Formats: sequence, C-alpha cells, structure tokens
Amino acid sequence: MRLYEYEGKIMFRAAGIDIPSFMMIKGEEEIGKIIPGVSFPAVLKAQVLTGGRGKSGGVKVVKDQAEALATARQLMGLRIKGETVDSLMVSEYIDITREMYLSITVDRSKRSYLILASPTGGIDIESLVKDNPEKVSRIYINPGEIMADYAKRKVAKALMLSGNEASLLFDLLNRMFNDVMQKYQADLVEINPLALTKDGRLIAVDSKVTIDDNVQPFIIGQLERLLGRNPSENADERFKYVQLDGNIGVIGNGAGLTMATMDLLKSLGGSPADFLDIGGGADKEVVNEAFKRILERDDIKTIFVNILGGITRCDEVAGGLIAALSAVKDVKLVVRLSGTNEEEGRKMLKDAGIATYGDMLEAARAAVSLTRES
Amino acid sequence: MRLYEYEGKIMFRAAGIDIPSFMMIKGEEEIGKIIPGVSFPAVLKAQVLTGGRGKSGGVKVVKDQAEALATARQLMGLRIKGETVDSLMVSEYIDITREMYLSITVDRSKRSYLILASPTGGIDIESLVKDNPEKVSRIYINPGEIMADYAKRKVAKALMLSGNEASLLFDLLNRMFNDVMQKYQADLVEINPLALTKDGRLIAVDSKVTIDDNVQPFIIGQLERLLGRNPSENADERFKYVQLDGNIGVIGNGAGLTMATMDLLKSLGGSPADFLDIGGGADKEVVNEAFKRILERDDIKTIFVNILGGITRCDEVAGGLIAALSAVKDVKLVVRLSGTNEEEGRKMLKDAGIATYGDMLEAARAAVSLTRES
Amino acid sequence: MAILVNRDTRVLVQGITGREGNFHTKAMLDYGTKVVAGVTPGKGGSEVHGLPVYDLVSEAVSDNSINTSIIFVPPRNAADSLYEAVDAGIKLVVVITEGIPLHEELKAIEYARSKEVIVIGPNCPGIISPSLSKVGIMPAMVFKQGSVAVISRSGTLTYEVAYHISTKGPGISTALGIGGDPIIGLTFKDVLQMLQKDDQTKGVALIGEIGGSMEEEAAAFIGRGEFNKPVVAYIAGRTAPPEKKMGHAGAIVSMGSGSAQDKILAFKGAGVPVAETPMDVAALLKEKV
Amino acid sequence: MAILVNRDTRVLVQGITGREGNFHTKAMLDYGTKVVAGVTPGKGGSEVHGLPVYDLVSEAVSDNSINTSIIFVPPRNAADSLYEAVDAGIKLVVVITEGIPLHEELKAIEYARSKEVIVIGPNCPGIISPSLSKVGIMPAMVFKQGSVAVISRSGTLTYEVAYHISTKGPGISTALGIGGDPIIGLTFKDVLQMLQKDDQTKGVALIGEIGGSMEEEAAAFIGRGEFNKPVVAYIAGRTAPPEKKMGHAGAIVSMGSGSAQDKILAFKGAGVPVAETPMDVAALLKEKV
Repeated sequence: MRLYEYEGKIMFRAAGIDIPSFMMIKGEEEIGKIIPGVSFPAVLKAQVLTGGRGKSGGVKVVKDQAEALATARQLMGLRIKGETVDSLMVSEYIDITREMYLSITVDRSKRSYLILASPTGGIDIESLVKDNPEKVSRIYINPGEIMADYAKRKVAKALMLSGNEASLLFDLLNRMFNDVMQKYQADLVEINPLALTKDGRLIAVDSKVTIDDNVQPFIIGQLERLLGRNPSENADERFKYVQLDGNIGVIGNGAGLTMATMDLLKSLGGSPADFLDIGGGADKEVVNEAFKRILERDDIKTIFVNILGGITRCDEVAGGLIAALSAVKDVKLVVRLSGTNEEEGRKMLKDAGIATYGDMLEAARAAVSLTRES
Repeated sequence: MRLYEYEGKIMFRAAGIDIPSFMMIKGEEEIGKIIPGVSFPAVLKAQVLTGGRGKSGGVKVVKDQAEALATARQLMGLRIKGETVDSLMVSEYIDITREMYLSITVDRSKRSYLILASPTGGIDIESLVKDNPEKVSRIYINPGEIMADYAKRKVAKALMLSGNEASLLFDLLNRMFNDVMQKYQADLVEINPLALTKDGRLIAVDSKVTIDDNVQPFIIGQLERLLGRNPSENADERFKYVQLDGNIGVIGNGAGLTMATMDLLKSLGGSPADFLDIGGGADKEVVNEAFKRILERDDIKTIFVNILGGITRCDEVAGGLIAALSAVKDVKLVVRLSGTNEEEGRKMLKDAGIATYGDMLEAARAAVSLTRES
Repeated sequence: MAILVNRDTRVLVQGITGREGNFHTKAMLDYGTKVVAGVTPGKGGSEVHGLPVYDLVSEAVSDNSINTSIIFVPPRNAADSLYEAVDAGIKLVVVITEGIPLHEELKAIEYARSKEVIVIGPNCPGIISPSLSKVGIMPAMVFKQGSVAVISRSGTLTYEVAYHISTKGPGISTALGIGGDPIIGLTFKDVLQMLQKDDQTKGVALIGEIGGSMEEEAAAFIGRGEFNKPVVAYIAGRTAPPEKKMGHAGAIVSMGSGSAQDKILAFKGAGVPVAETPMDVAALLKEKV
Repeated sequence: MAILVNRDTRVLVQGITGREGNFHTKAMLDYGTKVVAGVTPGKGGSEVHGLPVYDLVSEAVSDNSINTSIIFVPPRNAADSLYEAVDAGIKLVVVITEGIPLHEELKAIEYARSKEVIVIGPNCPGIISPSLSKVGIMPAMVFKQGSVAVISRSGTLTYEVAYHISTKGPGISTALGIGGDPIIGLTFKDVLQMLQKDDQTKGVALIGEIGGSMEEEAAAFIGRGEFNKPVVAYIAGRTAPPEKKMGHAGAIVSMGSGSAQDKILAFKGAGVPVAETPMDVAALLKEKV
C-alpha cells in the first residue's frame, strides 16, 4: 500500500520527525483556502502515487498569493502518468543548504533491514545508484538485532554529518525505524530529499512510505485512525490483478504460470491485457468475478484462460466459465484446462460450445491467431 | 536492586496488571490514616526486602478498624530477619479460588528468558521446586524472539487456565514481559500468589521485582519518577561489600580471590566478617574507604588484606593501608601482597611496622592464629 | 537418494484441523508420506484421519518421532507456528501459508536460520521426492521419479515444467517450491549446494521469476564452478511492468532491480541455457542429462 | 598449539583511546601480541602506540587483516561494540568490560552466538596462550608455557592458580577467564570441548565459583566421558551467604541453586578431584599430568 506524500508526512509528524509545515487542498472548491495563514514563497505539490512528479510539472514554487491561486487551478485536475491530481499540498518553502537521500527498506537476499544513505539527494534512487553508485551507502540492520548505535554512526558518516547534526540524525533514524517502519510495518520509508538547513535542522522535505500489504488488522486500524482512510480498501479482492496495455485478457492459476502465459502470448506476437491470477483452489464465483473484472474494459478481443489444476479443480473452473458466458459478447474465449478433473471440465465446456486445449502452447497459439483475425 | 512489594505493585498498576487496591502507612504517625476509606476485612503487610515475611508474622488479616489499628502498631517496628519494619501496606482482601505461581526471570545457562509457572502458589518457589518439581513448568523465551503466542498457550496450560481466563493470562504475560520486565530491565518479576477469583479475575496478590544492578541511567530515571526514590542509591560504592557474621575483616582484589580468602579462613578455623572486593586497579583512596567500611563495626578483631597485583599495584595498596592505619586501633592487621610492585609495597609496609606475607596460605594461617590470641 | 525428504521423513501438520490442512494431510497420507501427528491449539486430544491432534508442538514431538513440519495455519498465526516448530527442535519446516506479514516473516525466518532450521517457503507448494515422500500440496500425478531436480518460486509453473520432465524427460529426483514471498528460508543457491551432493540428481530445472536477486546469485554460484551438473533455467515475467506485484509478494521489479532481462543475462553469462517457454525446459534438459 | 589465540591472532582493540584500552594495548604489544588497529568513534585518523585508530570496526577490518577483537569500552556502549564486531565479521571477541546491562548482554551474546562468533567474557581477564599471544589484561609474568589449561570465572584467582602451576607445575597451554557475569559467551563445557582436541593441553584446572549451573554441566560432560584428560577443580564461595552477589554479578546462590556444595558434589561424582584451596590445584594436577 503506497501512501500519499501528505500521509507519509502525517506519520512523520506523529513520530516527531521534523517536516515543513503544510496544509492540504482537496478539490477545486478548496483552492480558496490557500490564502489565510500561508506565508510566501510556498511550494504547491500535486499529490499522486506515481513517481517522477517533479519532472511532470507537479511541483511549483509560488511567490505570492496570486501566483498560488493561479498555479493551484492549473495543477488541480492535471494528469500525471495516468493519475488525476485531486489534491494539493501547500508546503512551507525550506531554505536548503544540502539535499541528502535516506531510506529504510527490507533487503530480500540478506534477509535484513537496509538503510540507504547518500550525501546527495533530491533525485530518484535509481538514477543515484546508476550514476553515482559510490555515493550510496548500504547499512544493514539484522532483524534479530536492535538498530545498533554503530549503524547510526555509519549512516552519519555516509551522509557527511557530524556533531549536533549527527545527533539530530541519530534521533531521526530511531524515529524512522521504530515509530514509522516498525510501528506501521512499512516496507519502505524514504526521505528524499532530506534537507540540511542553514540553521542546522534536518527536515524531511518529501516522504515516500509503503506499507506491507499483509499487515495484521490492528495495523490497518492504526493507519485508519491516523490517516482517516483505510489504505488497503482495494486490496481484498479474491484474485490478483495488474492491468497491461494489450488486448488478450489473461486468467491463470498461480502467479508464475500466469506470468509465463503473458510472456508466451507476447513471444507468439500477441499482446496481454492483464495479469489475473485466480490463485489455488478457486471456485466458480471467483472465476465469474475474474471475467467481470476483465470485461470492464472495452478493448479486450480475446480472453485466454490457462488452468493447470492441482488444488484447483478443472470442473469447478469450467462451471465458473459457463456461468460467466452470458457476459461475454464480442469477446473470443480460449481455454486451456489440464490437471485435476480435466476431463470433466473439458466435457462441460465442450457441451457449452467452447473449444478447450490440454496443452499451453497450442492454446496460446490459438488465442493469438484468433485475436489477429478479429 | 530489590524493590518493595508496594513498589512492584506500583509498577504492575502502571503496566495495567490487576492488583488489590492498597494504601501505604509510613511510620507510626501515619497509622491513624488507616481509618478512612478502608473496607474490612483487610490485610496488613509489613514492607521488607527479605523473603519469608509471612512465616515471620509480617502479614495479618484484620476484620475491623480496631483490630487494624492494634495490629498496625504491633507490626510497625517489628524486626524481620534483621530488617526493621517502617512501612505497612493496607491491602484489599481478595477472595481467592486458587493460588498460582508465575514469574519471569533470566536463565543463565540457556541464555534465555524463563517463565516459571505452577498451578499451585503462595509458597516460595524453592519449596515448590523441591517438593513438587513436576508442578513447576519452565517455558523459555529466546531473547532473539518475541514472546510467541504458543509460549503463552504453554503457560496457560501449565496454570490450568482456559477460555476467558487464558485470555486474561495472555494479556497479563504481555504486560509482565513488555511493560515491567523489559521496560524496567528487571531480572525477576514474580507474582506469588497469582490469584484466580470467583468472578474470574487474575489478581497479582504479591509482587517481587528485582531490577538489574547495571541498567542504563535512563532506566534509573524512569524508576525514580515512578517510585519516588532511586533504588540504586547505595549501589555506587567503589568496592563490593557483603556483610558476614565473623570477626576477621577480609579485603581482597577480585571476586574469586576474595571468596577464596573467606573460604580459606573458614577452613583454617577462622570466621570471615565480610566479603570486600576492591576490584582491579584500586588506588589508595579505595583502600582507605574499604578500611573505614570494615571498621564501622565494633566486632572486628583482625583485618586480613589479600592482594594479588595484576593491574592493581602493590605499592598503591600499601600506600592506602598506611593512610588508613590511624583509624586501626584495637584491630590486628595481616597483609598478603604479591604481584605487580610487590617488593616496593612490602617494603613500605615493613617500614610502617606491618608484617606482610607473599603466600596466601601462610598469611591466612597468621590471620586466624592472631585472631584466636586476641 | 533425493534431498531433504525421503522415507525417513516423519511429518507433523501444524493447522491440521483447518480446511487445507485436513485435505492435504489426507493427500500426503495417500501418497505414502509418513504423517504422524497434527497440532491445532484447542483441539488437543481429537483425531484427524486417524492421527493424534495436539495443542502444542512440544507435546506432539515428545509423543512421536518427528523431524519435519508442514504449516497450514492462517497468515496471522503462521510466524508463531514457525517459532513453535523451531523451539520444539524440528529441523525442517515447510511453510505453505501465503500472506504472512513481511516484518514477522523476516524475523521468524532469520530466527529459524540462526537455530540451523531449514525453512522451505513461505508461500510455496512444498517439496516432493517422487515415490519417497511428499510434504506439500502439489498434485502428485505430475511428478515421476527420475534424475532431474526442479527448484521453483512458483507452484503451478512447477507442475507445468515437472509434467513435461516426467512424461517426456528423465523424471524427477526432488521438486521443491522455494516460495513466492520476498523473504524465504531457502534460496536457489542453498538448494543447489544440497543438490551438488545428491547422487540421484543429474540435472536441474531452475524456475525463477522477476523480483529480488536470487537468480543472479545462483547464476554467479554456477558461474564460479561451484555447481557442476547441467542446469536449465526459465524466468517468468519478461512482460511484467515495473513497480507492480505480479501475484507473488516477491515478484516485483523495483528500484530498477529484479527484471527478467537481468536474470536471463546472468544465467546466459554463467553458461546456463534459458528456456523460452516452460515447455522447452524438459527438451533442453533432455539434451544434457 | 593452544586454543583460540596463537601467533596468527591479529587483534583489534575497541576502545583503544580509553585509559584501560590504551594501557593494555601497550602491555599486549610488549608481550608480542599482534595488535594491529584500534577503534574509538570520533577518534578516527589518530594513532595509539603507533597503531591506526578508526571510527568504525568495518573500516579497521577492511584496512587490516583482523580475526580477533578485544573490547574495553564502558558498559553502556559495550553491547553496541559487540554487535559492531560481529557484523563486521570478526569471529573471536574478548569482552573485558564489567557492568553491561543484563538484558543487553543477553541479547548481544545470543546474537553473536547465532552468527557463530565466539565471545569470551564479558567481565573477564581475557585469554593467554603463553609465549604465543595474550588478548587480555592478565599479568603475563605468572603464565609460563606448558601443558595445563586454566579455565576460570575469576581474574585474580586465575593468577593465583596459574602462578603455582607455572612455578611448581607443568606450566600453561592456554589460560582463559570466561567471565564473572550471569550471561557469558563461552561456558566451561564449551572450552572443554575445544581443549579435548588440543594436543598441547594434557590437563585442566577448572576454577569455578558459586552461581548458575555451568560447573554442574561441565561435571556432567566429564562424567559422560566426553572429556578424557585429567581435570582438577576448585570452587570459590563455600562460605558465601545465599541471595547475595559476591562481587561478580553472576556469583550468587539464588532460588536454592548455585551453591558451592552442589558444584563440589557434581565434580566429585564425575571423578574430578576438587582442591581445598587455590594453592592445592597445582599439586593435585602435578600428580596427574
């Protein structure tokens, strides 16, 4: 669950991390609220979940009220990488001496917490790692260990901070790790840029916080109380769905098989429209819902169902397909059924007039050629 | 640092652990305070740090105000194993269905936290382990692990609690472990008895809490704020002292050597009056203070100083001895000096008229026979 | 001889009274796996498929000879079950559960590893040494005994590959799903180290996917010559967009790393052929084994 | 060959700029120990006795070949220093510091052990293999090279015993103080296991004291025949009253366990002679070695 910048900053503020003061403008009708209490210059920041907001013109410094109002009207409703801006942050302008990069995440292969720190910040971490790998320090925190003081000293050294600034950093790291990362079970807490100011403060000018999708319900409850929304609202579908650009709807069981199906369609010249994994042991209803989800779009020409039944029973899937058929109009259907109760399933579909295959490659070829024809 | 029962209960209350309500009577002059607000029957409990208080008559149930006042006067000033009672707890009387034993401590050889649980309580754990070892369950909590739920289920089973009572226990264990043991870095948190009441409550009827002597200063600060006293006040002496019953004062450097000195005196028919370890690298001043401490008592006949100099320099110790000599009057002095700067030290003492030895056994023999003569 | 599970494997099922636990206990028993007991808190004293059910793992272990556990409990209790198995002295634990909170998974698995316990999964189909023992949820019929090991981050994709190796190829020594979560107990490299010493295994099908760097680490291990049996790889997710989780919590190209292209290049650089489709794996292996 | 430290031991001093660290660095160098670097946060770039000082252990390790560390930092930072040494890959750490908070000690030592790092101490005099290497604070003159190992929970008592073994007996292979704290890295049993394999060691002086059950565990280990060289024990604290800490945080008879009598009985039951005084240890050993 990716959080908005302002939500991350609400967390930071609750954790005692120094942030620029800000107010939120939600929707056109609140733009007028900018006037009272804002001191200029200020920064208007479009609130979107996708990265690269700055480059897309989503962040503007405004010098007075008139410019603020005009810029706000311009930003509100802007499309950034497919996302429509419907809220703006009006943020205190910070006079920055130096911009740094600081984040805490989980390192998969070392099975460890990982602090990334760079004395230069403000650009995205991918470019940072690509262009100046020597400037990005990696400090590991073993999960069976506390965040040891020596690790904090390493981070201070990496960020070229000492004396009082280092003390501020130690405090910041404790708060990031204990009161944000651990408390809300984030899988990423990123401050980029972390600003050092002339008066020696360390300020989190931006925030990027991602919460683990699998957190226990009490964490969701805490998030909801803090943020006023449940960030997992759309996460409890019974299948997993990722939208793609193509025209062949893909339904598979198992993440690997479903990805392999996308890849196969592509290598045969087809174009997958989605990743949709109904998982193990799916019943009729899930299959039916999966169909509905794919057919929400009007650019789908074919639906390719690829089921290798283990726990999942082919006859159960066939039942779901047949139930969903009424909704399928101008869309072609190619079904591969193999594994548990394969024969029953294929017979059911045959009786309903749907051609089925036992082999994945044959089925994929059929799906691609059918799509070409249409 | 051993805490008083009422101090442990203040901790328990702060941690949300269910305890009987109580008030404290400090000194004779507060006995009159018993009257208002106390409902009878009630329990008067002498506050002392030594165990076995019940057997020594330090706990009394009183049925009305007259009995309460009379009993309080009787308890106040009572001597229990050498300790004088100067404060009483007036505690709510709890109607107990079953008494259990529950404690958390540190297991040294398993390097682990250890929960001890027994479905019968109210008697001391030593007797419990000796008489009914099968009734005492040991549940280990690895320090690299959280207190896992399964461990709590094990404790519930050991205490023969289920359903709602088990849920209360799980909550109690969390509070004991996180909000007492870990928060204040206790090395023992004991509830004995833990009472199950008719109305299904779990109440900590007694408390025994010991805080690690080496806790960081911020823990001491927390304790002081909570309890209104600094429980480590007498812990910062520059040497380690334990009082014994004999008449030969013992000063050694190093815990093992000092204990060995006591043991040796005893095996030669002598009787050590104390354990006093001046530690490694002691200077004149420490030696001087150590002498003063031993001479506070008037039953000392001989002082036996046993120094094997490694870091500790014999000449430094000799200097301290000479400086302390003025305070030594009717007491004999036997000194063993060996190791770093041995010759300088022995010469200094010889010049001051003090006989010294290089061998521990010879010196101990001299100390015992000198003591016999006097 | 296969690896990790064989005829001496004696299995405890944690969460045996749940729907999945119950169903797969039966399936494992039918396969001939020596499942000997189950645990479900509060259900101690009952029976499932004739097996005794206990409240606590320590009780099950002291009453029965057990060396392996399989965990089916729901995500919110799964880490706890792993701690319980480790503390009871079980040395191989298969965690089927999907959706364990990341931080709990991280701590519990590091804990298990510090106690030298082998964890397969979480979020995996388990392990099968065909004709010897199955400790998992895979459909047994696609696994025929033979000489190729299958290691995979995916369940159904394992079945797809195994089916071809079993029907058209040299058959399977041990197949195991290491799991689709970001933090898992056994890596590809760990398993290759075990397979190196296994006489029955003559070749390996390694089925990776996007996310993390386990495939690259395995490729480097092979490239250094530390594994010297033939390997054929397949990587799922070449068409996956970045920053999106593809079904598995661990299948995500993030912060510029974990792409299928990187992994394919790594294998090719180590001299490991990479199959274009899952179906090609068996054919490529047949040439080498 | 002695155990744990020898001519290949290359030592880092953590807390080298402190009074104790500085003093004993000089003493170790004088003895011939290969001390190669030091660490004190904030003092990086300076020198002590000609050795480079670093801010971080990882920096010292990457600049120098280091396999052993000795920690002199104050109690409130000592656990942190142990984490730092472990995470930097050092495999033998001697912790001299006395007074480390119990809970920190517990967690840090369990962490080190989970990473297969050997910790000697805390609250110990260190280790010496006479004529080869001294990583500790003991006065070198009382240790002459020979064939008896001395293991002890106490510092000065070790010197007392070692003096007699060195002057009147067969001399010393390795002497080490395992530490006077309740939680320590190496137990008597751990050290006996190492000594079993050490050719130089022909006999052992085991100097225990009240508190805990390490002596009983060592006795049981010897009693089972797992250690088969002659051992002579001495136990300090026969006259100590219960529930009182006798100098060492770990030297306490508590909740009815840890008494000298129990330990003496355990050793006698295992056929290990127990000396009446520290001075008798050398004589008893001389008969056997």
